[in-house]
Amino acid sequence: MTAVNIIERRRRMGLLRSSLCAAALTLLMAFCFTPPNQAQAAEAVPTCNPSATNGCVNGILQDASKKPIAGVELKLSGAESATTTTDANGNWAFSVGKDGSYTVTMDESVAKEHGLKAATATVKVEKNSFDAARQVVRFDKPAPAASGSGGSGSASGKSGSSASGSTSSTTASSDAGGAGANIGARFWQQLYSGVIFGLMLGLMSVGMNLVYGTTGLSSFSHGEQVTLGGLMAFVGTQILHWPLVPAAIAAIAIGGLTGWIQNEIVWAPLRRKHVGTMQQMIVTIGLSMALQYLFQFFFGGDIKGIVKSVPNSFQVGPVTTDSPTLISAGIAIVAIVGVSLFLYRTRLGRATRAVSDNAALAAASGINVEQVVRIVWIISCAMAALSGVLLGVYLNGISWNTGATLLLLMFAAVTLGGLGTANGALVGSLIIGVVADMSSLVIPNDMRYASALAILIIVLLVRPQGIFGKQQRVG
Amino acid sequence: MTATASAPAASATDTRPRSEIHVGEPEGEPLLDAVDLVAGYIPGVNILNGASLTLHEGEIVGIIGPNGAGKSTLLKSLFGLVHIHSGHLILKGEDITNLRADKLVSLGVGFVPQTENVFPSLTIAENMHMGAYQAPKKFNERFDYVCSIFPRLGERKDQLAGSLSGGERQMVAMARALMMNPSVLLLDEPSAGLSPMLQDETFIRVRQVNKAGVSVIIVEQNARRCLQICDRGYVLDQGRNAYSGRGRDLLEDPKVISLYLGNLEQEVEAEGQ
Amino acid sequence: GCGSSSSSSGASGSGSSGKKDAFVLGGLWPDTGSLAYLGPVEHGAEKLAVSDINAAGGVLGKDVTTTDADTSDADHADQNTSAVQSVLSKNPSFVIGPASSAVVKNVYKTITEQKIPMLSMGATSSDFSGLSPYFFRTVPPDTVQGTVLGQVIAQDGVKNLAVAVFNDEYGTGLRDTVVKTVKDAGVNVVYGEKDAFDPTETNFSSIATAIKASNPDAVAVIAFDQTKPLVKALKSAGVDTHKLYFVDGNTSDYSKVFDAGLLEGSKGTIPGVQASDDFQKQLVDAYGKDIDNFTYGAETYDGIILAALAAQKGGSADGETIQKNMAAVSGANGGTECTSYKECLAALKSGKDIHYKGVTGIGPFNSSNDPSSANIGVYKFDAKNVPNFDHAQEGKVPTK
Amino acid sequence: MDIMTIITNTLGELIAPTTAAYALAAIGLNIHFGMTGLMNMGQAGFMLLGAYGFAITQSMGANLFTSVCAAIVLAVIYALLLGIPTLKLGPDYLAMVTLAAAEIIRIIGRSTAMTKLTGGSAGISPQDFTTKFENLSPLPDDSTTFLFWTYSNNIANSWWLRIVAWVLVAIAAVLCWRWFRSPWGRVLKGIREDENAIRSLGKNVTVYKMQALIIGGIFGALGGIIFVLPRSVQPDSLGRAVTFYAWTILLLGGAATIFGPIIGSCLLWVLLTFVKELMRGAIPETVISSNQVESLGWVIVGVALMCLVIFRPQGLLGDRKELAFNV
Amino acid sequence: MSEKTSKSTSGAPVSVPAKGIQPGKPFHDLAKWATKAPEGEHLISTAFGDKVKEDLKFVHNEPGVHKPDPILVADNVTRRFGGMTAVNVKHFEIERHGITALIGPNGAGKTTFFNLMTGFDAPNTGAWRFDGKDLAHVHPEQVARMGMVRTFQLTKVMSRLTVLDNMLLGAPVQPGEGLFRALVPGLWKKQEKANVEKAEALLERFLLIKKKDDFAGSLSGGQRKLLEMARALMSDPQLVMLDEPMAGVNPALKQSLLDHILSLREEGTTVLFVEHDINMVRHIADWVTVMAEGKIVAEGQPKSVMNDPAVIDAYLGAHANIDLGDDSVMDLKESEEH
Ligand SMILES: Nc1ncnc2c1ncn2[C@@H]1O[C@H](COP(=O)(O)OP(=O)(O)OP(=O)(O)O)[C@@H](O)[C@H]1O
Ligand SMILES: Nc1ncnc2c1ncn2[C@@H]1O[C@H](COP(=O)(O)OP(=O)(O)OP(=O)(O)O)[C@@H](O)[C@H]1O
Ligand SMILES: CC(C)C[C@H](N)C(=O)O
Ligand SMILES: [Mg+2]
Ligand SMILES: [Mg+2]
Repeated sequence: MTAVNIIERRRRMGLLRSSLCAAALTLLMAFCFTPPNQAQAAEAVPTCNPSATNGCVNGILQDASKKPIAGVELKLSGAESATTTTDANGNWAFSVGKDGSYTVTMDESVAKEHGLKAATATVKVEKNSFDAARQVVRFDKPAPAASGSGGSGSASGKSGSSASGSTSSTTASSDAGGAGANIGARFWQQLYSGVIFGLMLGLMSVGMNLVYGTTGLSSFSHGEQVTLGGLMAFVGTQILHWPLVPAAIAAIAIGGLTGWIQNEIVWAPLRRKHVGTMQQMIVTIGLSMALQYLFQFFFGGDIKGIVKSVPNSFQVGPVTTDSPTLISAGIAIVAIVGVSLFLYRTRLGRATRAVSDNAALAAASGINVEQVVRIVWIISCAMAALSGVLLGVYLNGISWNTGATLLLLMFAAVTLGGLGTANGALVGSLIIGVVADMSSLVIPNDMRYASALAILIIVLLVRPQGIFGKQQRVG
Repeated sequence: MTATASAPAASATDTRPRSEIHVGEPEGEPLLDAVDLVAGYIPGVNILNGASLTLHEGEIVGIIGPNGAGKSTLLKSLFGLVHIHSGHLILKGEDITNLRADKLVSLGVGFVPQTENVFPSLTIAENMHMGAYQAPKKFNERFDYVCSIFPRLGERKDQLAGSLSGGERQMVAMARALMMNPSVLLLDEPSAGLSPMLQDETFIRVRQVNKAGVSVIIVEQNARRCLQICDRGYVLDQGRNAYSGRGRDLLEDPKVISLYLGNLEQEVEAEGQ
Repeated sequence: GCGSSSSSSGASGSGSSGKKDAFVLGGLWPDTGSLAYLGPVEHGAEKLAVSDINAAGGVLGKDVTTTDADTSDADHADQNTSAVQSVLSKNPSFVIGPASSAVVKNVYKTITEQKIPMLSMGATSSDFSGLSPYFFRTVPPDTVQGTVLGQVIAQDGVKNLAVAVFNDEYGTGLRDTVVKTVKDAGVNVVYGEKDAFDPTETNFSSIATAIKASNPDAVAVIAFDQTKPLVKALKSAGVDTHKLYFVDGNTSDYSKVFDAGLLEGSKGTIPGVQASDDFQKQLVDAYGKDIDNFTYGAETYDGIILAALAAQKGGSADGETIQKNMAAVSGANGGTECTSYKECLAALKSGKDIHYKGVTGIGPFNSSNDPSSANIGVYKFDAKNVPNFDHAQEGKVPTK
Repeated sequence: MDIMTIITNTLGELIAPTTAAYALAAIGLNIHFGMTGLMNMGQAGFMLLGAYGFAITQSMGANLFTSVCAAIVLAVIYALLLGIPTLKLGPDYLAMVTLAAAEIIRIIGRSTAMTKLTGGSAGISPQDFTTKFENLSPLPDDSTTFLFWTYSNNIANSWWLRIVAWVLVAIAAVLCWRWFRSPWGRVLKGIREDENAIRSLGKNVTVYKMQALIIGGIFGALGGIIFVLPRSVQPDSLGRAVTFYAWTILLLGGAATIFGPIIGSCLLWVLLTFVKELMRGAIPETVISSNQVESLGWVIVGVALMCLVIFRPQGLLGDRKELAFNV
Repeated sequence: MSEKTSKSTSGAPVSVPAKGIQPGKPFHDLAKWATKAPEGEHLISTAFGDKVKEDLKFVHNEPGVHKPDPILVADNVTRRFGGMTAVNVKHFEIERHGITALIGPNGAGKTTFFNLMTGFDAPNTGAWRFDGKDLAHVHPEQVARMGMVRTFQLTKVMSRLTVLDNMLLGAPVQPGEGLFRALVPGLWKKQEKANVEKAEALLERFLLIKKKDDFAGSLSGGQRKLLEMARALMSDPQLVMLDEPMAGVNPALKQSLLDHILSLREEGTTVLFVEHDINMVRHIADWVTVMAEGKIVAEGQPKSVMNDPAVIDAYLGAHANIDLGDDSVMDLKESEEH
């Protein structure tokens, strides 16, 4: 059994409390145990840490497949010299006293046997400098190409004593494939995660679109509603120690409640005063600011995890996933479909669209405009809270500004689909989610949102009213 | 003409006796009684300066007047869409001053605005659904009824109202108000933009509806046609009642003709001779 | 037109020459924004330092007073400058902060131009060596930490390394050093040599997928708080979370965040020696509330003490004097070693040169006003996901 | 905490270069939105381009005039690229496109791939681009106290920068005043109300919109230069939050008014500073910790902003009457 | 309208040889007509009217007929919305200086046709020329600058501009509308004054003068119509296309405005209008074109068209000349329905 396996098993059994790595094991297995005292001459030590008085030449000897090569004798020569033997993990270390050049050599045959490219390496140690106080020598590097200030190895043909047996497994199975191979491996997974993210985004956007569709208001504080949902779920699970489901339900209820309250004390009076949507939009900016920092006030600036554990993932076809993700996606779909049905099939849903078209006429048709808008705010904020919970679980954390950072994507999704259309928000979200997630296959990761936004612009150039928007006639 | 009232009073409260303000008014308690309404859009600027109007059960009352007289404002204030600063409004004995529009709808008042009178991004059918919002069960029956008046609406029921022609919109607007089978109907220029045939049709329908028991207030610039079907008419000028009388009487009143009705028809007829 | 005098000597003027005996400490803290989690420990350190100084008799016989402002993060650039104005308006003798490199870049010119020395406790960007004679820091530049981390990675036998790094001045700078070091040692960098993610990133699944697909033995995570979701995403993508490497931005206690054992075996580096339990306790007491993260507490503390000593030594609490004496009290010219303000003050009063050896264990300031030597602590996560001090590597900080 | 420093700091914001920079950006936005009805949600994009144009050419050694021109040219090019395809979009869609385009500029500017040109996320350090501007100053090298404000004369957040910034603002205001009252401005306002009507009257709407976009963009770019001069060029500090602030400023002051953007900018920053200074001074440490004070400050600012709009929706200088006819 | 014309056109369409008439070629020499009026005399004001009457007298009353001096010629213009063809005009001409009424049932495609002609909508097929210039793919603003100005049926007023400003926007010449010239008031103040004068005169005429400093958004429905029309007239267009200009306008005012329209012609303007008020059509139109279901179904002198049974059936309706107050109407209606 190799040392790695031992470590592995012990970890699983939880026998060792902490610091379980090579160091502890080496202590037991080291041939010569010398405390790292004021070494003047080079010395073989189990582990070496550079200090004011000593530098280190150390390394790990392993073959291309990361199998440690134990029991190989290594010779240090140069300003000082010493000899050591690699331990079960392949670790070896020399503590050296003098600055200068050192060469580490091993038996050529060992190198051959394990498919190492070189058997010697020369490094320069300088006790005082961070980049040269410790030199790590690795013989399993790919080719003798690189050479820099640090320890670089050069192949040489010196002979040495043969090392005692360790099986040879020379083929490098885990060599990093090219980018091309990666794309193949990543394609389905990223498509999948894009879809999932799109669904989450859809859930938020539909709520936002509902408010836009009914009152014409682009709510910049919708992101904070999402954050609120996530944070409330965090309070439930992590502070009150409730199970996730009741915590989520409570979060949604609180979300809906905030929607109701803010409609009563902010939006309804503004509408009564006939304040324009632009002005209301500024109010949402103010609200978003206030809420964000209120969150920071109560929850601090760090990311909060709603659940601590990471669920076990499993493989479905080419895709790795886990059950919470699938359940979240299911909930999102149900919620979005529900809202779409609500909008297109129910009386109240139609009323929301009527109110958005012409509130005065809606009132004249016997629709209680205020009540419709109230319901819309409640649904919208409750959906935001739901999405906050799902998102917090899916993205593994929520912080005071998570919603704000997603706001732009929500806007993009809503616009892409066509402002004020329910299924548009979903389709837009899916497109944004998939493009954002998949684009990192071809462009640098930090630009992936740029590609999603670029898609938005391109689509709008072709269809200025969004994908599902309908063009109005002139005249 | 005997039936016409004197010039409007200066103050917001019309001091003339009731019989002069509402010439030709039938006996009994009015269904809708608007007294000395003062209303406006912007604080400080009143558009209505003491306008009064009564509507009795089973009547058709017409309002005419120059552009900007405040006719639409009067209708809107009756319907709670414009804030009434003073004066009061009584429907079936109940004070409905500044009552919310949707409440009025449930009291059986229907309204067709002059402009922006359809939901452009809803289909025709959905517009009709909105009309029947408070009585969704009766939708099919009412929809068949309005389609009999405006067959085009039935044919095109899935077209967005926003893409309709001007006249078609007007049909939608009228039909929407008829959907809820109101007991009082407020119409603001229902015939504008309709073809002559449909204009006539509309007026006839208004009479039919009225015969079926709906009391109607109708604002019209197509004044002749309108006054032909009205039991009584009011002439509104600068937010005040200028004249009132039975429809026929107003039609023939030379002052009303010269100030408000014009005589294009006669002229054309004269030319045609 | 400016009606008033040019007042290089006026009392209300900037902290230029002229004797001044009241030491006003200006503090620029990340109280809001994405670095807000550093706020508590820094405030604690400030309070602790000030109370230690005042307990020992203050500077030049007077108590130190403080004036603070919140710089927020670089996303709120307007806030950066207005905070600086707020602090400058109170004529500080010395400014401590801001913590992050990006914010330092936004504000240093305004401060140093007024001839007020400033000291950052966290700005590790390697570009800042010798930024201005008035700019000091108690942390070594990232080149140092990067090298050490790189060596740790190489020594662990990692063959294929993926680097998850956020695109920020600090992140990419540190990444470059790490990558260079490990490559020199023969490690393949299979992901992240060019790729970085956005600091505001919330969705890490595609990054985790990409990392998983690149088949690394280990992953170096260079980020701030994004680490929490990122690690979970890595875990769900099937990456081995026992082979992660962290840096100063994220080596902290994750016991409340992750299930036990998730990070066990992973390592991290933080510049500076590990704050002793005792010191941590003092910080918490000074702050008055619990503190989760102790990163840069010691650096803040030492920075303030150094400045106070410099004023004391120069006999005046004005900016120029402090600036001139900073290097001296940090031990650049040798002198009696002392480890607390009280001790150093006594030495100064007796006319000796001093060398303040503080909690951070950094060496005297070098010619670029960087610490001439520093410690990089290497930590190892235990089964509770708490980083435990493993060893420190000490060394000279290279000068430019 | 003494009241005096609170007041000093608060009033300091009144003349701060940042205030001027925002005022310029908001003036640009006023031309876009207040006059023409263009919902430009990407003013920060113009500012960032201006800042890049200025700083990059400066760091390459160009002279000041060239650099300012470069900034303006970049803004014009951007306006053209943005405008030609998108000006026919409806207002809400245009808002989205501009917001997205500005984000794209920022994301690309900060991406590691662009490090050579833009400095990536680290941006461009002040020493690389502010020296020439500072050397141009006729003021003596020192610092000056005027009333209760003391700033260095030439360097960084200086009097010199303040003077230049506010002169620029004044010029912009004068130009706007002329434009607002001219037939040109009337056409723009007409476009704001109903562009098809204007089309039917024979005005080339696209050209007018493009002119407005460019002019407003140029003001934005100049604002961007002023914004970065006292600090450094960092793409993230010119993100969408800046656009939102500019909008807030515009509507606080009153859209379609000449002094609205300026007053709005002063008001917003004064308010912000006042609240935070007051909080720092007034709340004892024992009640809440100091870093919570700062968040609370922002909460109050947010709420104050809401209240301002709620109680004075037309903005400080706006016309209440106009609100009655919201389109 | 003279006795003679009405007589000659009443009854069945008279077939007068139209052989010499070629599309686009003036039938009469305009200069000759203009000189008909003694110099300085008011009589000039009927010159165009008389000329048009003369010209149209000999034109067949049939759809798509060629006219002596057309200003606008459209060929094969079609516009489809989904499955429905809204406009399908084979050939259509508008006589220069004439007042042409375009009538037809609701949804006939009149407004759509306006939109197509003025570039606000693009046809599926077709070509049209204005004053000899091809107009396909020409932008609306260019169309307007060529002298073809339209109004909208659903009014488009600039709500947050004053009524006067709305009018001034209609003025065709204003150097101050240039970006840089705007900065130098000297360059445009004079023109501005002239424009204001003109605008005020028009507002006076349209009874809007009292409202001139109010926001246009505060106008009543009828006032908006008036403003829309007045604004179109600011530019002295060659061809003005009015889409139901009088719907919602008080009858008394309407009557007085008809004279204004008549006088327009004498300033050289050609008028095309859509209207549902038959009296108005009868009163001022020189020529009536009837559209139904997108096609032009009838054309001719007003009298003859109005008496066309097809037109009566589809457009005017059976009650056209009946007093609607009569109970007979109701009975009629009921019997129709049963
Ligand atoms: N939204 C509004 N804000 C301010 N004033 C208005 C508003 N709507 C109408 N007015 C003014 O009120 C007066 C009356 O308008 P109203 O619409 O009632 O007229 P009307 O009699 O219906 O005219 P029309 O026959 O043209 O429809 C007009 O002078 C108009 O300018
Ligand atoms: N954008 C559109 N989409 C679908 N159908 C349309 C659109 N625009 C117009 N239509 C249809 O085309 C037909 C012609 O409309 P148009 O507006 O031209 O009629 P009109 O002759 O002006 O009628 P009215 O007298 O009622 O104004 C109508 O039936 C209308 O519903
Ligand atoms: C607070 C620290 C984590 C900041 C980081 N070292 C930087 O330079 O940005
Ligand atoms: Mg009206
Ligand atoms: Mg029409």
